[in-house]
Amino acid sequence: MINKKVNNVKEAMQGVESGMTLMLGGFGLCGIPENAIKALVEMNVNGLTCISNNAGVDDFGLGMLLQKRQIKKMISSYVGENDEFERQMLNGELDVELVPQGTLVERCRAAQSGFPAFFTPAGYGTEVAEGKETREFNGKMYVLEKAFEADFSFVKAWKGDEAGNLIFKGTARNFNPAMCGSAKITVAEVEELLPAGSLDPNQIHIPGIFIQRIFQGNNYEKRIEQRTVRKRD
Amino acid sequence: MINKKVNNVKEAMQGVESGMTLMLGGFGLCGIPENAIKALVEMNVNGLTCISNNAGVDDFGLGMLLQKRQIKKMISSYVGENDEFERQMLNGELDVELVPQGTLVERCRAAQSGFPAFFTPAGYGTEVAEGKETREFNGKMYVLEKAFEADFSFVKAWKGDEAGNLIFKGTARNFNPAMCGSAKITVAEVEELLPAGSLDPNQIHIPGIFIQRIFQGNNYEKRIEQRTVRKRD
Amino acid sequence: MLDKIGIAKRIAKEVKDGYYVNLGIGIPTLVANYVRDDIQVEFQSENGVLGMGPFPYEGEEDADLINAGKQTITTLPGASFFDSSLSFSMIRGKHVHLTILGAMEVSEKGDIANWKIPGKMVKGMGGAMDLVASAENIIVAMMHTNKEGESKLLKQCSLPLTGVGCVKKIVSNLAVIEVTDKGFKLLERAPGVQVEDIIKATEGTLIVEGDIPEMIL
Amino acid sequence: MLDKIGIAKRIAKEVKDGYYVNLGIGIPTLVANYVRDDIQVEFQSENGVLGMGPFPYEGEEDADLINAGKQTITTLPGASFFDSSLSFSMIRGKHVHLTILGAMEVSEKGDIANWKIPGKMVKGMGGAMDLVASAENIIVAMMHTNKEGESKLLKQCSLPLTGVGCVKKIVSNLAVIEVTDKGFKLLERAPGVQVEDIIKATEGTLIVEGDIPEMIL
Repeated sequence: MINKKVNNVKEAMQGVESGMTLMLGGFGLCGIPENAIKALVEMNVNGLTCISNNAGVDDFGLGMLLQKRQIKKMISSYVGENDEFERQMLNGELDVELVPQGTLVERCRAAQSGFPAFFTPAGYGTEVAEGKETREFNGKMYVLEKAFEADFSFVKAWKGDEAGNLIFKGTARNFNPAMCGSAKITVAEVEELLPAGSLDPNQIHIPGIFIQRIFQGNNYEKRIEQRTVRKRD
Repeated sequence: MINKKVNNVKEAMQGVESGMTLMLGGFGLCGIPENAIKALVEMNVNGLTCISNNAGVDDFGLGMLLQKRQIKKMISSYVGENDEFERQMLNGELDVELVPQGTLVERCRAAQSGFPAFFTPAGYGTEVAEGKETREFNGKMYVLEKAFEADFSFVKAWKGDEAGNLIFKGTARNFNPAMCGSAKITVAEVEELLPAGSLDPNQIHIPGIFIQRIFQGNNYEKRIEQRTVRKRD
Repeated sequence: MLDKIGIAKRIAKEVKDGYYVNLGIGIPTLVANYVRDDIQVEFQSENGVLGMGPFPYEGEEDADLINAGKQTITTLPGASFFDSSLSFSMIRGKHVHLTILGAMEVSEKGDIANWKIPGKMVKGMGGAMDLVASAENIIVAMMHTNKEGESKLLKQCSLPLTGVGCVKKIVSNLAVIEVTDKGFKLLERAPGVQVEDIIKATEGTLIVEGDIPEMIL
Repeated sequence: MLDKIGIAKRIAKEVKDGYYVNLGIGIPTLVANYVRDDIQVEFQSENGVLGMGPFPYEGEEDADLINAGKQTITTLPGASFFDSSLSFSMIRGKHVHLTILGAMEVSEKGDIANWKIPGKMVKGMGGAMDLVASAENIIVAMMHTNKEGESKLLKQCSLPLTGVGCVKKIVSNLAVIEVTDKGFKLLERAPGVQVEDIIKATEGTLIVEGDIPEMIL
């Protein structure tokens, strides 16, 4: 077993610098690396390029980094929940690359998997395809998309072990698995960090080989964006 | 829940015809769809193109179809365990396309995932790349490989439910997940078929959406090719 | 004229036995409430769940269990969770049979625009570009006109596109319309709506052939 | 001169702390037995397991638990199973640090041939083409000459290639050799083997600089 455990978020963030490209897991506020994001705020690194499906809300998730103007460029698929984001973007203060969600995750997976590029139908005939190679296969048009290149990847899992193996919970899985091993260094934070051998090898979602550092996160807030309920009959 | 259960292997094989292209899961004899293969032997369909990592051994797995000359073409990565295969191939009786293992699985996954083509480094500079487009990305050379097209996919899982959800066991997982939903019709056979709701939604390896038919297999032999053991001290 | 619930009810009739369905944010989400309960259907949400059930009872919300609209949800027996990569394999690989989504504009060629108003509003495309580029069957749920009373069914979209030539059917507050090679084809009128009202509210080519029945909800 | 176990022992010294290692069929499989036990190493097999342990005790074999050589195996704490797709993500994505495999021929440019003898033998490349196209660090375990006494370290491979310019190091029964821009560079002699023996058994350019130490096992 190769031990990936680090003692705390501070150790886990070693080497993160201004100007870097970061991947951050999560969908909306679900499954985001809360501890890593708070550490980025405290470290005050700036000029960051962030690859993340969403940009948080104004006072939580990546929104906290936006408030402090730490982000130079966002690469996302949907940013509709964040007023400060929209303001910075429309004013030209923030560089934004909007990417179809399926393309976004596959560009992460391509980086994880050693594929430099792939053809996908998403975005053909739209401004997303502008300047990109397009090609017909079996009578349908496709766009050539490339793997991301990132310095750090921050992911959040439910359970993990010291070997770096991860298990996610429910829809908090989302982008996290595809961002494991898709940057030079992948940092995983988990709600529960266990000794190696505690997890069933058959039920591990992401093997530890994709993870360089794992730590026990704390104080998870797990905010709900749209609390929708039904009344009991 | 959309019910995918069929009553037996005969129902599951409905529509399989001579001349079709089939995908078959398994690595060596581990995790192969034993019931479906036996049914193909009994149905006596021929002129088949089979996409499978290996070709079985002379008297088990796909070797049984080779003995009866039911296979016209094999698309595999390694066929070293099958004398009859080698004989037919060297005599020109069998058409063979050898594909690097990682490319083989990704061509299945591409079909499953709606990607028509992808660039991979495997096989560059070898006869595998002959006649294919090659291209440089970041100073390294890659080969353009295409998604497979198949009529039926036969996979074997450990546990499944009536909704078609699958869980594999150990290294019997191998090619099976990438072959789910990569043909027009995917048939899953399982050691244990359970009612919907019996499996933890968080631990399902392949969701039922990729499966058209599922049945309870029987009489699994699970032959071991290389029984290697150590003595107790 | 239909309200949002009426539109959802009418679209629910398009959901057939054995369908896997992806529902967009807004009106499409309501469709799940009105699907016949004697057919087998599963709802997929692109953030990673298949087999979605109704919203949770108060107090039973789970922050780790949401749909693509970020709403708390529940799951039904046979449900599964998966990552975004496999989720878009379902979508791109045509395993999802029907996609229902909203739009700001649709053209008579089936182009759709729903993610950006240059200089004004940029929400992003989310999963919509993958969905419309892949689904065999795409139904748009929308109001026939915008707040200014201008038609949203156009000869050509003025806003940046989400996808080209992909929309098959539109269910609006006024009508059910099929997108054909020759333009919009009127199939049904909403209760109390006259064909003339629909013609007036449609900027794109509208084909009206024979008697147009009132829709049954 | 080394036997197979000797070659495995020498290669085991190349395995460093923190390495994920993929072992090919044959001699490479033996390497696992000789790795120092004071370093952290995990063995990956491309059929879908990370954290392989020793062979099982008699009677404890599991048909659903094999390595890429189809041998029954066990797993160690921290092990994981995965499908072939994710397995080759590990390999292609350079997450596996060291690949050890056999060869029929290696050229002085680092080309390798190990999957086919036209008209005679065709086993297939298995995962070898993915491995050699991706791994940063590739060590070949092989006999220096074939049964006819002909060199397998050549100016140019005569057999169909598995990969080009990828082999970094060769450990044979006679020597440890590094593949450099200028050709094969002799690093170590096997016990009892003279430099002249190695020169004679090597068809490709062999660089011999200074004193060549005998290898320590």
